[in-house]
Amino acid sequence: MDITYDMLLGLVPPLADAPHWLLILIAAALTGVICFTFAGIGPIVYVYGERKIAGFMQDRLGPMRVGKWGLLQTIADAVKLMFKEAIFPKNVDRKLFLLAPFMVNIGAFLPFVVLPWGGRLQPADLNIGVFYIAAIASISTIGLIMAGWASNNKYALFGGMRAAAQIISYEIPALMLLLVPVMIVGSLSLQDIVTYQAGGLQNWLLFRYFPLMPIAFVAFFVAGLAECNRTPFDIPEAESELVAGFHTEYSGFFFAMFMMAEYTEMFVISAVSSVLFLGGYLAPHPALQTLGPVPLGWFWLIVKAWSLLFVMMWLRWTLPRLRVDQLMYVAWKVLVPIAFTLVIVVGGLILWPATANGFPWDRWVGWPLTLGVMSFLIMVMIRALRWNRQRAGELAA
Amino acid sequence: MSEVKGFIQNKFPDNLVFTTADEIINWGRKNSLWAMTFGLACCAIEMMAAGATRYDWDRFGVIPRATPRQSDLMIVAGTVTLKMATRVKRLYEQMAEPKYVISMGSCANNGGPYWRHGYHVLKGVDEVIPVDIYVPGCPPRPEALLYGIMKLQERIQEDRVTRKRGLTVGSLAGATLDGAADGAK
Amino acid sequence: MSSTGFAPPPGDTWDYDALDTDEMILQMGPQHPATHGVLRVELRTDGEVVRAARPHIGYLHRCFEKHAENVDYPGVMPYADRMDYVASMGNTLGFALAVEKLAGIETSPYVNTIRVIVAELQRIASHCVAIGTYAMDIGAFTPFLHLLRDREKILDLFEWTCGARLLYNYNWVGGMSHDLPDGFARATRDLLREFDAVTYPELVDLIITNKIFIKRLADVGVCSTELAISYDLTGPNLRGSGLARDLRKDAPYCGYENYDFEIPVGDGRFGPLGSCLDRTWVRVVEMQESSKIIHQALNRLEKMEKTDVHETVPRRVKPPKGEVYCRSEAPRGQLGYYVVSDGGVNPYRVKVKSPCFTALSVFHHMAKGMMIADVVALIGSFDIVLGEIDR
Amino acid sequence: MDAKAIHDALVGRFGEKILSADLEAVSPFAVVATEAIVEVAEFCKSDSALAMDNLMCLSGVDYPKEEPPRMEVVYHLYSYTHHHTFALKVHLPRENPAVATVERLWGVANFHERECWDMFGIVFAGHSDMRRILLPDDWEGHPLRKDWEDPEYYNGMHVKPTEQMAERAMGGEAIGVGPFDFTPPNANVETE
Repeated sequence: MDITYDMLLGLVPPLADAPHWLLILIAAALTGVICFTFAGIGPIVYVYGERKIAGFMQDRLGPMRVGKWGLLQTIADAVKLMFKEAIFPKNVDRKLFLLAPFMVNIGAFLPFVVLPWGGRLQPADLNIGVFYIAAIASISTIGLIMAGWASNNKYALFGGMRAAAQIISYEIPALMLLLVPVMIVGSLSLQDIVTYQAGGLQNWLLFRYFPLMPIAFVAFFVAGLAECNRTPFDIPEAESELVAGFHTEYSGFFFAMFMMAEYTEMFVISAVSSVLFLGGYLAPHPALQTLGPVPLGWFWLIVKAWSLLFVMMWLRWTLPRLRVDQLMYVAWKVLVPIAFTLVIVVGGLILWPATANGFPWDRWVGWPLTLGVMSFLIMVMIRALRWNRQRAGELAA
Repeated sequence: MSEVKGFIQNKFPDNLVFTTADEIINWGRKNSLWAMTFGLACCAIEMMAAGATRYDWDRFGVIPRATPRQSDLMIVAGTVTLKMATRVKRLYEQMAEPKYVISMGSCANNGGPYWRHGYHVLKGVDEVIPVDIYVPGCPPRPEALLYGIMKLQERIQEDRVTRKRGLTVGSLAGATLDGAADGAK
Repeated sequence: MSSTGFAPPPGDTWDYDALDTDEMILQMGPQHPATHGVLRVELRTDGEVVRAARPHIGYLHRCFEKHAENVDYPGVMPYADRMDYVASMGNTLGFALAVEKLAGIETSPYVNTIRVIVAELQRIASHCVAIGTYAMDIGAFTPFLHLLRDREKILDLFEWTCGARLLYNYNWVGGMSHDLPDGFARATRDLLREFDAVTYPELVDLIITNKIFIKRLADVGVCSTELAISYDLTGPNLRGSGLARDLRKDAPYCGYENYDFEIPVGDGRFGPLGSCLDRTWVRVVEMQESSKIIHQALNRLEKMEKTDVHETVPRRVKPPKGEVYCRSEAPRGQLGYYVVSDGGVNPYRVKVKSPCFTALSVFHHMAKGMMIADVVALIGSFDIVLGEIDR
Repeated sequence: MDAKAIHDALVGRFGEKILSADLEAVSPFAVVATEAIVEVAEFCKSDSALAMDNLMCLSGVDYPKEEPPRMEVVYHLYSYTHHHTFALKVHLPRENPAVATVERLWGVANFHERECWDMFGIVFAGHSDMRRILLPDDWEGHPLRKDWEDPEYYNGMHVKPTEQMAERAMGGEAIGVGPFDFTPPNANVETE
């Protein structure tokens, strides 16, 4: 925000003697507009990406006919949804029914205020950044329950209740796991967390305390999945059971807002986890941080966030869905114990001077091993794909 | 874009594109037809095959949606029996306004092989809801269904959106049950 | 209640105002993504737990038995095709066997072998759809499309043989409509090699040994053997409960006795015996048995002398006065035809005992106390097709 | 045990309640007196020699043209242990036929009997949930009886093919594909 403040002063000098609060207001409005247009465009890309990835995984093409490679598909969807009739069923609770999509969108869009895209490229560097994100995430839950209750439809009611149960019971491990990086860095502000991880790949928090932090990262990612209702935790809008869960009665543009909120929330969760564990806008090697005069911070954050997004979409099209009580079991019996033990163990390790900032073997063992595991996974996938193709080809011959 | 004749014809450099609101809205509606998963009988299996890997209808922007609220294309795939006809009518009325109907298979077109002795079979779904596209065949091949969807897209493209309410292609909401019955006589 | 004054059953009261506060009646209506067609299930739920369930069928009742009385014998074949539209070879084979038994027609071993090949190919294709839609009900969408892709190859073979993709009218009374095209054996062998090498292992480790899939199905919808027999569950549903009964072994028809294959039986590997997973497991292993049978049948076909498939097809099918009940092993279970003939050209009465119809009758018994997600899993595990239930 | 042995066991046990039998038919059967059907069925199921623990199929058949016009209910039984099958028949009058239910012996009879009631109007006394199973609840008449006439309308929809559709189809004229002219009834009313 201070960038836009200086830019404003630079461009319009007579504003300098205007009252201070007016300047702040205009600068904040400017940053808000830039930030939310970028956040709003995101779902257009993600919906197209998801349908193309789903097509690739299911051996089919995905949208092809609309733009060059179906690129305009989501724009066509948006145009259609804009002009679609938004039905208000008769005995629906009008006020709640109307308010629910906005609450869900608020919960999805506000975390962008705190996301750091670069050294000073951050809408507002709140010193309680992580706490702010945790608070905002629970607003969308209220929106889901409101949608479920207001649309006066049994399936929507089930969807709403399931959403309430799932998101609340997954927020607890998520918050605990947020604590772990905050404890190591010692500050809640996202900017400090990122700068703490400066200095190349091996300083990223993911590779500190070797066996513990990868577990914390995976657990946080799973809790984040449950937070934004993605498979295998998508029981609030389980197509095969609850028809369409909490947004059964929504049509036209309100449904578009629910979809936009879901995809934005996916981006927010992956961006936050990449800021906390993968060193937000930091390049793997300091040399790659800027390309000549142009700072590449935002590029690295997008690369990390979109790779996590790809993993989310990958999970959606492969894993079946968990039942409600199994879901609760995973939340309370698996994630919460992991989160608590991690907080206690990492807390202890920090206090003990010898391991103040990481196990001694982190530097040599930590990050190579994790990278090794990740590249092994990707290599296995590619080999399986090639083996499958080659096998089919040889048999067809 | 179809040839636009008018006073602004070629008075501006080429990088300026003119189009009418109808074109954009119809282009949007045409390319994102969300079909309602409404499989009744054998044609439902062919509809699934049309959605599956070989005859992928996602290329045309068709996603199967489960609720009538969010879908704008109802593919009546299979035999509509009298017990099911009231449900078909209610589902059609629950759909949001620009709604289109493809009657897939000869059972939905006019009762099909069950036309002569089927005491419980509705003789054609157009007795209950107005139908835009009839796809013949028992069951029609997935290519036939895709051809039907492309034909529907052409009809949507040449439709004029800004006409009076109730007369555009997708909004024949006026056809009530008895209206339809004597309509067909 | 009905005109003959039968009082409603005391147990399940179904009027709305008798519900106490927190129970509610949920209609999993005729248009529901998980009901495999048009089945309406009325659930009385208390929160997520189902107190009582009542299936309503008849939304696809297409009056097959009335058509069978007004159409001549060969004319009934297309209607029999459309009953179980996912495995139509099994229906027409059943009806053809029944009428041949009534009319005393003996088909040549060449025709019998073709019938076995085509029936087993149809069994693989039908199980592909069954397991695919079942995986989609549980939430995994991709295996459904992979299995449909592999099924398309089998449909190509059928299209090459008898011209149709889904409803074939290929089994006639006393013979077949077309002979196998000459490249058929080689194409089927290619298909089966790829099926055994790539599709089957991929199917097993993508679905059956998938941890979440096992967790969702292992101890759900357990059906004991006595319940299965009393409610006449047949086919994979019965074999899932541990009873190794298969008509291809007990009462072999069409020359099944000279192929060696085992009958897969549910063995409660991941949980109690007779659960949803066992039934699905039996279907998966059965696909491999079918490919074994087809291999042997193809070898037999080559060594056998080629007879004309229309040889024993009578010009006018007029079986003598009398009745027959004949059963055959369709992919969904034991399909029975009770054909009564009065010596005329049209059958006097044809009653079809459909395996899914009886499988659904046990539904209200097992759905008590389940959660809604399990009710969906239970419907999927019985692999019901509404065309066959409502006839 | 073949059909002859089963028939002898039944006659031995019930004597004159087993009216007649046709053992040379393709599917051998025995006709049982209407009031004795439940005991005979009970015996078939519980007796160790017969052990018919599976009711394969229960079907109704309508014989209006036989000399005493009758309606039949045919029970096809099967034994999983002895692998033999047998059929029992019951003759019923054609006006309000009624027979006792065998639902307590085989659970599957519940659905079969409801279908028999739906299609033929045969009432099964003591059945736990006697409702129509295939046809809608407000359907009059029982379609599979030989004297069944298609109704003209069923709540506003044609049941018999409409004359207009019939002669267009029979007349060979190409039925125009495409939507009928569905001007909504209120089209000519000038709104706003």
